[in-house]
Amino acid sequence: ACGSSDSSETTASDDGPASVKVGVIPIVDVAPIYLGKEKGFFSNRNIDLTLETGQGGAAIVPGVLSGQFQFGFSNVTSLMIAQTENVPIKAVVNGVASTGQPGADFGAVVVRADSPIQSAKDLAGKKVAVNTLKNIGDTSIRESVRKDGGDPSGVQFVEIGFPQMPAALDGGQVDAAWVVEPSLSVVKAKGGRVIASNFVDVAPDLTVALYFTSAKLAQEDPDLVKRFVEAMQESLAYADSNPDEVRRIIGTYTQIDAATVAALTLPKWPAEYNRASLEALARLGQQDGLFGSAPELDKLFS
Amino acid sequence: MTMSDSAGDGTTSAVAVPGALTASGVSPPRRRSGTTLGYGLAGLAVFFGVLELLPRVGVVSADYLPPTSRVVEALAAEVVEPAFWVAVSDTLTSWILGLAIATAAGIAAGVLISVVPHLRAVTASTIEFLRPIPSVALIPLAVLLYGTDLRSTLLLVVYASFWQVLIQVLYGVQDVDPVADDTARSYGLNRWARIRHVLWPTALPYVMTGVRLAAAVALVLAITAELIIGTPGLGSRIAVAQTSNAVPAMYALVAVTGLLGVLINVGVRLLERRVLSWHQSVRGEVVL
Amino acid sequence: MIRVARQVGLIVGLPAVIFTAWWLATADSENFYFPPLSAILEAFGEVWTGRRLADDVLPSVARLAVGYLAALALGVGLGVVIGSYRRVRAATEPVLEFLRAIPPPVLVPVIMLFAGIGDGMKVLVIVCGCIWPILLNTVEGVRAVDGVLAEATRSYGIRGFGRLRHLVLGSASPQIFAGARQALSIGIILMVISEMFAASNGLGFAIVQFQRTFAISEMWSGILLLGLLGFTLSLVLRAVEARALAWYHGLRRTQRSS
Amino acid sequence: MLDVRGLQKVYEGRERRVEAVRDLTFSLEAGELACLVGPSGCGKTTLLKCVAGLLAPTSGEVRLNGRPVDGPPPGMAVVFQEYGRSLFAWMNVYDNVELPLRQKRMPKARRRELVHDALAAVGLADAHRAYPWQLSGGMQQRVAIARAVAYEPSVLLMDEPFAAVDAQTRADLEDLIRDLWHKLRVTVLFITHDIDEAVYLGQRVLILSSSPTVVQEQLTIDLPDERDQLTTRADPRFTSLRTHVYEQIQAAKRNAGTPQEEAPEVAGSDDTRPDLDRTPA
Amino acid sequence: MLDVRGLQKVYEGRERRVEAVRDLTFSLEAGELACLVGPSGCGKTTLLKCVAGLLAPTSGEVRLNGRPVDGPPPGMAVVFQEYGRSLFAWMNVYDNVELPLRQKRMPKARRRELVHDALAAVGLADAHRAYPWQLSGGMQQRVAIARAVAYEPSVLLMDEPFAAVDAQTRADLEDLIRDLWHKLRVTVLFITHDIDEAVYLGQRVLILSSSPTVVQEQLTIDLPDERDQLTTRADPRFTSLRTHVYEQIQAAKRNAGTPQEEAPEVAGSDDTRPDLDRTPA
Ligand SMILES: Nc1ncnc2c1ncn2[C@@H]1O[C@H](COP(=O)(O)OP(=O)(O)OP(=O)(O)O)[C@@H](O)[C@H]1O
Ligand SMILES: Nc1ncnc2c1ncn2[C@@H]1O[C@H](COP(=O)(O)OP(=O)(O)OP(=O)(O)O)[C@@H](O)[C@H]1O
Ligand SMILES: [Mg+2]
Ligand SMILES: [Mg+2]
Repeated sequence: ACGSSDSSETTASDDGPASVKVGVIPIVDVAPIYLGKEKGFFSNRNIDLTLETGQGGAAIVPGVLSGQFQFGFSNVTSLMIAQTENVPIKAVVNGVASTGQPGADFGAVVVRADSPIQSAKDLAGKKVAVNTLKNIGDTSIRESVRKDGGDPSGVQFVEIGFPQMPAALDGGQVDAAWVVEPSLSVVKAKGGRVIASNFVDVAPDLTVALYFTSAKLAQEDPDLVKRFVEAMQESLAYADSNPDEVRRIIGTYTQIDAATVAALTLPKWPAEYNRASLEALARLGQQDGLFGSAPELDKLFS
Repeated sequence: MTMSDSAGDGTTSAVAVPGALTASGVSPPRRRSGTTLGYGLAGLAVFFGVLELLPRVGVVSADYLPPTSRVVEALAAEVVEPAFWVAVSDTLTSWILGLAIATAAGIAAGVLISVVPHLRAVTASTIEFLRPIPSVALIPLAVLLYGTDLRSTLLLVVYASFWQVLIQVLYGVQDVDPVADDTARSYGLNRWARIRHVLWPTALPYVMTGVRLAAAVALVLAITAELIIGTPGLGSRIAVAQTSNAVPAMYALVAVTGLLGVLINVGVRLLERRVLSWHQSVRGEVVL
Repeated sequence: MIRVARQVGLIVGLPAVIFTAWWLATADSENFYFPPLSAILEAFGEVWTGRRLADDVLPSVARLAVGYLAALALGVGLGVVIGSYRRVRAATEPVLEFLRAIPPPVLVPVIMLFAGIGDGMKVLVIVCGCIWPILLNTVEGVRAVDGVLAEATRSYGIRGFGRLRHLVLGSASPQIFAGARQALSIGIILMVISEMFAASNGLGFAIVQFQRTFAISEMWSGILLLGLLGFTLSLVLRAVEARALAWYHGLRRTQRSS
Repeated sequence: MLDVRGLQKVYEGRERRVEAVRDLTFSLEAGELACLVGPSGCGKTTLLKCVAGLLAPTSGEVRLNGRPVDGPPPGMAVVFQEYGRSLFAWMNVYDNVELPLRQKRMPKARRRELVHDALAAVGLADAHRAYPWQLSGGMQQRVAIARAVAYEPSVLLMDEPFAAVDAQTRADLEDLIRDLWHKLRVTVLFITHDIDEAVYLGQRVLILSSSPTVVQEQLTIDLPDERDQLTTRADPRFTSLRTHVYEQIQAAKRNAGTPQEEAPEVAGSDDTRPDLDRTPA
Repeated sequence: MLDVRGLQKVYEGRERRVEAVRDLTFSLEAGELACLVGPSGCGKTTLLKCVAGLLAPTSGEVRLNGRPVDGPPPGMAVVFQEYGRSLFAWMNVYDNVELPLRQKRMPKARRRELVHDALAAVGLADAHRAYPWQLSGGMQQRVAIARAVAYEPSVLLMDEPFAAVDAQTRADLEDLIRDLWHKLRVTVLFITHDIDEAVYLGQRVLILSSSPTVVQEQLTIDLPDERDQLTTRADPRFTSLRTHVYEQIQAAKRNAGTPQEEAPEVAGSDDTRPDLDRTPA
């Protein structure tokens, strides 16, 4: 319906609620926004929220840039890459964070039950599946290896989608895989072993993803952004303190079966992002050559 | 003498008289389409039977490729949901629209390129350059222009299936029999009449193949676009099932896609029977 | 001499116009996803020379070549069988149509179950995509073999392989080439798609990588390269076709010379 | 009316260069019926296509009513030697015959009448709804003739139009053509291999030589205009004319060897005299 | 050797049902040369295809050497009426003629010899490397004949094989066929529209009626075995035989009308006598 509509259109209507489209990926991580919408945290603030699901950055970033979406959901490394490439986007509010508990995070490096690999340092020379190369997965796993006393340069990463990882691990096509929920539960259920919690190894309480908007909207309609941030923060807080509600809402927008939902390790949803963890991640990313230049977090958030 | 014999029984058997026009009473075609259906169903049964067996005998794990029976169960669960039917109709809408646009544009462009002198030589390099550009690489572009609108999907669908029709038309037009074309020209048929009565019927078998190719490509792209961009439809349902590790449900949706493909093909084949009844490929089989 | 110049003119004429228009339209583009053509060309020069050529382009082209040729062999082989026997066609067509309608992004994971994640998988994905135009066209070409010619062949006792080679393939060849041409560009597209899964090098991989890292000029340069690749390969195919179908072009052309 | 001057046609192929006709010059009056005979492969079809504006001559020119022919002139009907391929497989017999009339923007009733009459005249009144490929060879050829007849052309070009029909039908069709010619005063160029037919039909017989092809002789047929299958063919003058044509053609074939020795690379030359001693044994 | 018994063939189409032949019974001795004549569309080609095992009869049967024909028997060569379409457009003349021999697993040198001789015999010694579509109609037809001749068949079926060649060539080819027949003692079934040709060539002439088609007459040609274009055709017996055949065919066509009056809707019937009054004016 919005066609080539401009972001400014949404603000023009002071009388009615601003219609806001948010591009998200239909995974556990975005449960708070679904929950917040249901609880009326957005409509309270005069925001008519629509959630559009895409398969990642290829669809969401251009959508936000062109004003088709007002906000989008993305992992932090991708946002840092965008910043170093001067993509005109701004991070606005926390998305999802690691639990910070080794062995009990929502994402982990796993191996098959019978694998000789016992800990992160054994990954050297092995094939490890990540969902996207040169992104948060390989950077954080390298850190895990490093911290465990191994040689991170020897790890071979291959790109496989999360849903395909259990099969690839089972079939012996990879030696280890970085999986997140719900695939993590699937692997564990088949006897897979967690050998590292890579997010935890990067920083305590690592902020993993953020909601962002276009620089243009941030500049032209700070009020809308502010309302969105407030609504989002309320949603995050609500989600963080109501895991049962979260598990219920996950059942509505995903097709994860009930038993798995009940057993999922939920991530953390603090209302504020963790700046220190982002800096740590930025450093690692730079070390691994993910960025052309050093990411400037201030510019990303200003 | 034989003569009188034949004259004699000509009276009794009007049916046996040469060339008697009879309504297609005994219609062998109908019988044939019945057996065709039978063979087709048998083929599908074997295929799904193999898919049932593969995981059961342990060639692949049933967790990743569930046996047909489980997929059918999941399908049964899907079809009772209204959202499923909304998704099917969304997908079909973008498919039909996209295919119609691509077919019309492909045919028009193909005929134009072959009929206007030199146009073919001038456009050849550009066509060959544009064709291999994958629709998936155009996704950011589509989203940029149209967001998650239907038009985004349409852009990708049309871009991908247009070439299928175009190339077939170009080859089909080339197939015009020079004697037939000379005949048309010598009887003063103007260009439009020649396109309509000579060029088009000759190219039609190729075009039919092009439409069949494009129909599947359009379906594939409609689903892929929904899958990646998230426009509502079967594809986005597949995406959700995929990220949710709901394996049987995902295969159920994929099977729906495949069955749509089968249905589409049946439709095109029926159309072909009608419009190509004169062609060797169709009439050749009538005699068999 | 003049002929060669004319040929070159025909080939580059329209692209030149389009590129000029593109250049002018994007000269001072601010749009992040539509960088100026100058930037794209600059990126092209930087990216697609030297190591990337060997590291990304060559493996891709090698996989494409293997996949395409396999699809050609398989498509023509199956097409002849399916086209020749009505019952085989009736039995197999629904299954093939079923498979044909399954989008590669969902098909690839299934292929991965059987073929792993190596080059074999990628080649298989290419085969699975480009076999269809070849198969369909072969089937239709075989069905359309001229009745009189088929009778002549039968009456001279030409059967089996001789019939296949001299009658069936000969008369279906124009249509087979139409399929081969379609398949070429589809092969390139699937080369890209297959490299979106479990790849660590390749042209498609590089393009996706550029897209993800917001190196948009580089991404466009990759798309340009795909176009160039398609164009070059189509020239090769056209040369093959000009030889193999010389009779056909002669037959179709001679009497149009007025 | 129809002027052919210095016509030469060379087919250039990759491996083969054939001078189909070397130098043809003749002209037809308006309303004349001329027959063309000549050895197989001497370039009759080529000539006909040049006259029809379907083929560009290598040199020389064809003029119709004083205007050079550079495309099919209006009001011309052609019956091709490859009759089977000249019918549209996707149309039934009726539509095949009617199509050129539709182009003429003729009222429907008139078209119907013309098509019916033409098909009846060639003996296919009952085959309207059949497709060409459901017909026998001779029937197909008669459809092609009916199409030309229904068109009411002012110029009629026919390339061995009766090759596939039986003797009796052939005689009937010959009379049909003469009748049509009388009624409409069309200009007819009629290619045939049957010498009797050429003499019976034509006001003039043009005899082409073997390749390199030139007009070997133009013979005026001084038989009375009223012709009849029985009496005309029994006429001694008829017999002497046909003998003359026969001898000319034989001469053409015998002589054909001579010029070829000077240009031995030209293929497609035509010494059709079978060497029986070399027949496979 | 060849027995045709009660042969009936009905073509079933969607809108059209044609009884091409109703009831044919005849037989040929081994090494016999029989000619088949009959009105256009009476079912000659249909009969030939049934004999060749290319078409299954609706009822009745064809036997060759006592064995029922249910597919093309080995050692049989066919020249099709649609000669142009029976040649491989993607092979040059040489390859077209050679292909059936390759199937016979013959040494290369022998094949070469046979192909050369056959092409020379039909007057195409210079056209080896041309493609069929580069040839004139008559030349294409001669390629088809050469292919049959080179094959050295034991049964030769020819469907109007000389329709597209000039009179002189036709005479030469007639002698070629008789020569071949003498040398190899092949069994020949020869369809023609030319009554003189039928009488000149054959030991026997089979005359088919109009449809509904039956064998109207079998005429033994009691001319001496040594035939010659000039003397044989001048023979008074020749003239009386040809007159007889001509009358039979005319009778066949005249009578054909009778059954049709009771079934006026009949298509494909064959009254080819043009009604000149109905000719388009
Ligand atoms: N398309 C072509 N390409 C090359 N050569 C050709 C072509 N068409 C005809 N020829 C050659 O031109 C010559 C004359 O052919 P044409 O068809 O005019 O003969 P014709 O007099 O009609 O013979 P016929 O009586 O056998 O039909 C032949 O030698 C033939 O091989
Ligand atoms: N494939 C077909 N489908 C339907 N009817 C056919 C088919 N082939 C032939 N016929 C019909 O069968 C009858 C006999 O045809 P056939 O070709 O055997 O005649 P013919 O004696 O060879 O005639 P001609 O001398 O004109 O070649 C005709 O009425 C024709 O319309
Ligand atoms: Mg000719
Ligand atoms: Mg016939």
